[in-house]
Amino acid sequence: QTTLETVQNRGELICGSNTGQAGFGAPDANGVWQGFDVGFCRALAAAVLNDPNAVTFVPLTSQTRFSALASSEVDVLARNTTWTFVRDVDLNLTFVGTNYYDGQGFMVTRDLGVSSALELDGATVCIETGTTTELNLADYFRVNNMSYEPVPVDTAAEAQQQYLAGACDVYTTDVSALASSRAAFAEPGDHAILPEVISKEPLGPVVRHGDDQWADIVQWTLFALIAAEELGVTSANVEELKAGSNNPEINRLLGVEGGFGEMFGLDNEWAARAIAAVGNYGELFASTIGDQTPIGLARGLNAQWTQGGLLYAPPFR
Amino acid sequence: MSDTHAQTVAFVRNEMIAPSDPPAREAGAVKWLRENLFSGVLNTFLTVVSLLIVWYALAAIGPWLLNSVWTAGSLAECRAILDGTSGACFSVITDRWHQLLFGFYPPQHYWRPVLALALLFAALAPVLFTALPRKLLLFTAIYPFVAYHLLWGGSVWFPVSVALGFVAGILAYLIVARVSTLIAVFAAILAPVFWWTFAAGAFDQTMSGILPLGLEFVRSDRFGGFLISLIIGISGISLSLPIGILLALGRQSDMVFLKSVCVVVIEFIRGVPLITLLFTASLLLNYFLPPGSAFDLILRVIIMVTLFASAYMAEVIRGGLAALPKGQYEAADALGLNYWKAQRLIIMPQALKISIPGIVNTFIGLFKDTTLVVFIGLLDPIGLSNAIRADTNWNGIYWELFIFIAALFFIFCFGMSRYSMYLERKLKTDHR
Amino acid sequence: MTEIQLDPGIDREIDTSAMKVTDEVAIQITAMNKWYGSFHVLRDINMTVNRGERIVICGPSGSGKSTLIRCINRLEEHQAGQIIVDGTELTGDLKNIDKVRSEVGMVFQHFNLFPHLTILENCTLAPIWVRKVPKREAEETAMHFLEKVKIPEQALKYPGQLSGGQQQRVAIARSLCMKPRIMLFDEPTSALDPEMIKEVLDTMIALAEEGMTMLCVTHEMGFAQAVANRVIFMDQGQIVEQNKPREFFNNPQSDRTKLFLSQILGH
Amino acid sequence: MTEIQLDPGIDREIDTSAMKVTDEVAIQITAMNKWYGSFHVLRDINMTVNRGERIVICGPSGSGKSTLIRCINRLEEHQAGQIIVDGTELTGDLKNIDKVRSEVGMVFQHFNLFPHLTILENCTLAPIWVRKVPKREAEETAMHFLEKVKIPEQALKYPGQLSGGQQQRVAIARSLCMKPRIMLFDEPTSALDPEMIKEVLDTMIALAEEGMTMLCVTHEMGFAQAVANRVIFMDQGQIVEQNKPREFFNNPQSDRTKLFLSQILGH
Amino acid sequence: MLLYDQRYRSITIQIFALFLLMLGAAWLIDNVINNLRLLGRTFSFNFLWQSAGYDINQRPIEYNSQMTHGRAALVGFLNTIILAIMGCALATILGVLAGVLRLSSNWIVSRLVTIYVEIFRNIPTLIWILIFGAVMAESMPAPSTFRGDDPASSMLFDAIAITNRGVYIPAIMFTTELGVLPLGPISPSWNWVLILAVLVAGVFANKYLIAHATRVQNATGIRPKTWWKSILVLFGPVILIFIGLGAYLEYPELRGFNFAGGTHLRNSFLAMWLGLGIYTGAFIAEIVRGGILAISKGQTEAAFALGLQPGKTMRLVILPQALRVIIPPLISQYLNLTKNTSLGLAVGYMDLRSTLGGITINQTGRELEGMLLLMAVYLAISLTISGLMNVYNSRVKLKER
Ligand SMILES: Nc1ncnc2c1ncn2[C@@H]1O[C@H](COP(=O)(O)OP(=O)(O)OP(=O)(O)O)[C@@H](O)[C@H]1O
Ligand SMILES: Nc1ncnc2c1ncn2[C@@H]1O[C@H](COP(=O)(O)OP(=O)(O)OP(=O)(O)O)[C@@H](O)[C@H]1O
Ligand SMILES: [Mg+2]
Ligand SMILES: [Mg+2]
Repeated sequence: QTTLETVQNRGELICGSNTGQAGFGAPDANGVWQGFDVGFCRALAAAVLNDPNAVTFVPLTSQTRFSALASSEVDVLARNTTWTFVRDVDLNLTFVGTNYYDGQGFMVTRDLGVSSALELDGATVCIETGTTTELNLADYFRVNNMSYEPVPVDTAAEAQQQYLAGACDVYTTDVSALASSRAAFAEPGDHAILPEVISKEPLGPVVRHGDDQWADIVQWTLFALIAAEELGVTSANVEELKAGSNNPEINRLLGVEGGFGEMFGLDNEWAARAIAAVGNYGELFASTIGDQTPIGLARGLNAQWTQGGLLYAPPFR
Repeated sequence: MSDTHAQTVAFVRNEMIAPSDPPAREAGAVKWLRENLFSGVLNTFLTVVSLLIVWYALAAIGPWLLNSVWTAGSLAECRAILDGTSGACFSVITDRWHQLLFGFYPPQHYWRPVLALALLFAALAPVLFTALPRKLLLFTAIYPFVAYHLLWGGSVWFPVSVALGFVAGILAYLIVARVSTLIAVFAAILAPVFWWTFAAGAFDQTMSGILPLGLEFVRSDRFGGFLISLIIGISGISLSLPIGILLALGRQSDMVFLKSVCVVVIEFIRGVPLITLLFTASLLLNYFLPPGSAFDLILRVIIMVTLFASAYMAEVIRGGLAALPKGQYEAADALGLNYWKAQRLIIMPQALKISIPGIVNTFIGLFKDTTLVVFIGLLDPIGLSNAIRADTNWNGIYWELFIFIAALFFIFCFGMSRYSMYLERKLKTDHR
Repeated sequence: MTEIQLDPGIDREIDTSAMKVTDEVAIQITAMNKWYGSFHVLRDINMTVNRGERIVICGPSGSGKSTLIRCINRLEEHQAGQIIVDGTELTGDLKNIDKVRSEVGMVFQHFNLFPHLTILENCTLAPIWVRKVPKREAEETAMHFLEKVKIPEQALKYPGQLSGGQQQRVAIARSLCMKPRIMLFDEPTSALDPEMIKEVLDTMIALAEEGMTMLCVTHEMGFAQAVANRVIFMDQGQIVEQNKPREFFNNPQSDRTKLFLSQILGH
Repeated sequence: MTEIQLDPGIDREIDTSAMKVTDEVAIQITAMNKWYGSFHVLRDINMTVNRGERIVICGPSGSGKSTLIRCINRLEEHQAGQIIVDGTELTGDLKNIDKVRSEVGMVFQHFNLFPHLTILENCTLAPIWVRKVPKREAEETAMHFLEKVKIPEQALKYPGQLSGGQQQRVAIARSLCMKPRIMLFDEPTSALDPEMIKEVLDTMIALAEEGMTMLCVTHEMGFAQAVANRVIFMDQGQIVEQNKPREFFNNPQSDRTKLFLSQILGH
Repeated sequence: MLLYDQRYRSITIQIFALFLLMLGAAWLIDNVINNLRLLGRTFSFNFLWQSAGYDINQRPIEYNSQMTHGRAALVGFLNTIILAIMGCALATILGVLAGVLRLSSNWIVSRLVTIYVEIFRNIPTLIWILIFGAVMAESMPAPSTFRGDDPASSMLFDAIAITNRGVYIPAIMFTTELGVLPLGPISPSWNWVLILAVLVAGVFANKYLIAHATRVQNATGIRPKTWWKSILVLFGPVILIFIGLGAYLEYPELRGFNFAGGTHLRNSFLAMWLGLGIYTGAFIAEIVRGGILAISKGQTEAAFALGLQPGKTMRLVILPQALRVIIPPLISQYLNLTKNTSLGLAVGYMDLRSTLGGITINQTGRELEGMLLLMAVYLAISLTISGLMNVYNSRVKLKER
């Protein structure tokens, strides 16, 4: 049985998510999951099942995420997971793309008077354990011949707490998460994110190795959101454009022409539904982590290639 | 004054002396103080030190507690209200207590877990108080299914069809037992297995088709907070009881092989930390099951916790068994009762009664240990406190959550331990 | 040697009318041997008990008396020889064992009542679960036997609330409820205070009067003289001497028996 | 009133040659009062015990007998009056208490042997650590007294392996090893089975024959009659009557005494 | 039929059970093999020899991120052991103290201790660990407050700095280093091996001293005073060695972001140590109290009546008996504490669970192998402890009839 069949029979998508990272994936006060990664899952559910709410979110710690995926507990993992060689090859996972280009950075309090990560020799650093951050950190300090005192912490909330209490000088994690943490602080202005970005952290949805059809669906749902932004398709105008437009690529994307959806076992309106559910990439970004939200992230690397960013969806053709 | 002396041996008291009060320094508050607080240098020193400790503790925590805020909507608001003075911000509790207790369980259905808990006491009553009519045990037997349905909801026919499996087992046993008890045991095991694998699903579906009854379904991922601790703790302890009994019997048996298997199982489980078993549940269990048979994490945790508790339970029950005189076994034998009947009618009722305090203690320990599920991503009270702190409104709050959670656990565990002491005393003065 | 006067502790005439010994064999033990590990407890026991016989077994402590009667209902396993009870040979066969056990009642030194059950439940438990008698009927039988042992009014109490003598009588009633054809007693009075011994002996005598086949390990020589057909003396795991009570007490043959009797009657 | 016949439980002549009462005062208690909380347990006790006297104290349960003799070696503190033992007054002074305790032996109802030590070690512990006697010597003394109480062969066993009577005799030997000049007994036989009572009484009588000063709380009236110089009857914390045993038993003066004696001897 | 004969029944049942067991085991193993194949994984412990890549803050032996996962696991294991030993020591001290004080006649002391015992026993240890972690991190001054001419916080005795990053205490250093003892992965320095050896020798010498005192006492009845000799024998040689090796104290001082020098007791360690120690201490207090209460009042009275002073009564009569009652449950508390060290991750303590069972599993994805190894190690520790307990139990069992 393919994953697609399983999901369709179940009538529900099971999506592995973070145990709680504001902006990316966390339950709100009513227990409804919200966030950027969560939005992607909803788009996927809309595409596959025609119901953006037919998703169960399984909160996974950084320790449990890969085995949960490997053992079919979840259909897809959308939990700010870095795409690395070992994970892709040795753990037999398939990273379908990047929905957020990130990099590891450092946050310090301004009164520390530090303006570069290279001044951090001897500092105490809070890190979340079990992530690539830990390895990057070790490498960075080693390469620059600096010493440091790691304070490993289990969850992001805990790490922030330690950092705010002054139990560590530096908090390091992906810049996006740093920004989202800082946004939640009482005095965001007192904290500075250092300019150095010490690693590449392409974050993206992951599926199991071996089911190419499912991988394609997940992959192209992501591309559909990205392409929609590039082509100017939004949740507001998607219904209208579905009637047909004179841009053949939009037509192919929205299933007016080409019959693409049927090629991988869905109907042709899959992408239209996904876009209708959460908006295009830009809308999703803006509503969850963009600069109008408390998280306040700029598009940066995550702008369309046409805007000088890295987002580049292959052509729908 | 009458001296009774060897030389004037005979003495008779004609008037009895009435009791009098002790000398002043031997009575009242003075004596109490002298004896209990200031008898000797060391004691006086200890008293002073204790008073100092109490004073410092009160001075440190008292104002903070007294000056607490209960109505703010966020930590920032709290700070604004407190305006720089030290004070607790218990508003987080007023804001989120329902999550700490029920997780994300739909609020309009809170009555369901509450009712399930209330019914639990009703179900326990006939077990604990032998004076109650034995018929009530029937309710105890169906309680798990009732509780399941109350908590999770969905079609009533699902728990019913599962329960029918057990009924099938019992029926099969009763019918075949006329021929041979041994075959009957097999029948009792096979019948429910057959029922569950072949008939239960169909039964569930047809009945739901004919008569769609049931409460609204609540998914496992909505469960959290104290509710999840209770579910895991209670199902762990009650499921572990039968397994524990079997392990204890195995360990007591004179069949060398069975005995060593039981010993290995018990010692293995007791030898590794619970957290490794929980990790096994969340990471490894899927390796040991046929491909594609992933199931609910709560269920997996309950299975592991049950195994864990079984080993401890087995040791508790073994203690109860060892306390029974050998004569009870012999009398049962001499009356012609076979092994299982003797166990059921004679040995277990007595051994379990002796073990009740131990069982309660195991339960308290297990209940406290349910907090470890936070490590595998379940939202127990501690997990939820992390989630609450991740919220922008409450980012930075600490003590108030800990105090609330700790108080919940304390009330529950302390109550249980007092109850077990009471039981212990009661059982001691019981006949014989 | 002067005639020994035993105080039978019995203050009424014993009605021997029903105490007939038949020719039917109830228990047949042939060349039976038993070891505990390498310790030879019972050595070459040969013994036949006819239906209706009342046999008293005595002997010094550790001589194997208890072991012998416990072999008869297979509370202990024997390793050589044959034990046939009521036509059923005791081998490993569980069916046979169950059959023998439901025919043979046993009363222990320490009563071994079930403390968590009432007197009545103690008495009905085995009939209901082993004999599959309906509850009502079992209770009637139980009350019948409780009346026989003269404590019907205690039926709803728990064993812990009874005196030792009463408990032992309940134990006897409990055995009788299974309607056994043979009763085994293992020092039924030795854990009792003197006043209570009489109660229990009375009960046992009443049983004898009804013609029950009885094997009784006891040192109550008055009882032996009053009701036994035969007294068996054991020492070091062997049957050393057996005889009619009168002969046995007044004219013991073996030196060991003499020594034993002088000790037991002397004090 | 007819002469009361008490079975002394003693089957030999008692040798009274050494049982001399001297004029020396061993214990002097004057106007002693004791309260437990506000409960007045001992009321105005006056009593003198001469060296060599053997005194039996009896009285109903709760009358303060145990409390009285426990005051004598300061296991309980008295709140008013004076207790002088062997010339040493018992006050809060720890030196005095130690002195008195090493002169006064005490035997308890429940033996209170030290279960983790062998019999011999039980007997040598105090001599070695309190009297600072070399071990060898302490062991010789211990064996001497163990022989006296007739259980030298048990010296290397542990208390748990002995019967009650044997344990109580060890307890007596243990006290004697400290070579006390006064012995206190608090119902030494009341936790024992009848056969064992005799063993212990024998030992106590032997002690009396050697002229030990003894205060004994007991209800063994045979013992009282055989060896006591004086019987003291207590009730409600007071000494109600005292007299020579013969007089005391046959001609009690107070009503309470009469009542008590009728109860204790009646059954 | 075999099942109906007493003699063969048990063998039949057991063979049947064996059969079922093997069937079950085969099923599980088959599943594992299938699953591994489906996931394209192998079962191998090779990852232990790959470079770990992560740093560990508390390193009892030399370690850096370039060393292997196996080495990291070893560091974690040593951290587990350190925590377990320190925790047991703290729990024992607290427990004995609290157990004795709870029996004290002093009303307020016994009440206070009761409150301590009940509060700690009835709240999960994980919460305590988190609370202690929070106390350390939230309520202690930051290192920066020690800075400046008029610092907001200052060091205790100029030697101990209590900060929100842990406690810095002076460390013992030597001017003379004797090199390291080459013992495979754990290579202790000769200095400390020597000191340990002298300490052990001191203990034995003290034993001899006490035995000698007993001999003298046996012969003359007078026990020579030994306490000052004991102190001399126990500590004298060690102090000499320290002097000989040129031991000096290295005080922590503020340097850069943090204190440097001295020994750093990290928050994670302190939270675990205090959390586990105080929590387990409450249980031990109950055990000690129960043990002392179990020794009946009669024993004390009998000893008093024999003229033994309270001190000697305690030493010769009460303690030897109480210990027999106390030690078995005490050891099972030690076992519990040792198993509870696996909660270290909650506050970031790098024990075996956090290294091998946490980061390593996470980085390599070898959860099956890692978990099995982890369980095996804990099992080995537990069995060792309970084995020792059984030996002890059989040795001190009271002889009964
Ligand atoms: N389970 C056993 N294992 C080993 N030896 C046993 C066992 N039971 C009894 N024995 C030994 O077998 C011998 C006979 O025991 P048995 O109880 O039959 O004696 P008895 O004649 O009934 O003595 P008593 O009058 O003391 O009851 C004794 O030496 C006893 O020690
Ligand atoms: N530690 C105590 N605290 C309070 N009251 C006590 C204490 N010990 C004894 N009593 C009370 O003091 C009274 C006298 O007790 P004591 O033990 O001296 O009586 P007794 O004459 O020895 O009685 P028995 O024959 O039962 O041993 C009793 O009423 C008893 O309840
Ligand atoms: Mg016997
Ligand atoms: Mg008394």
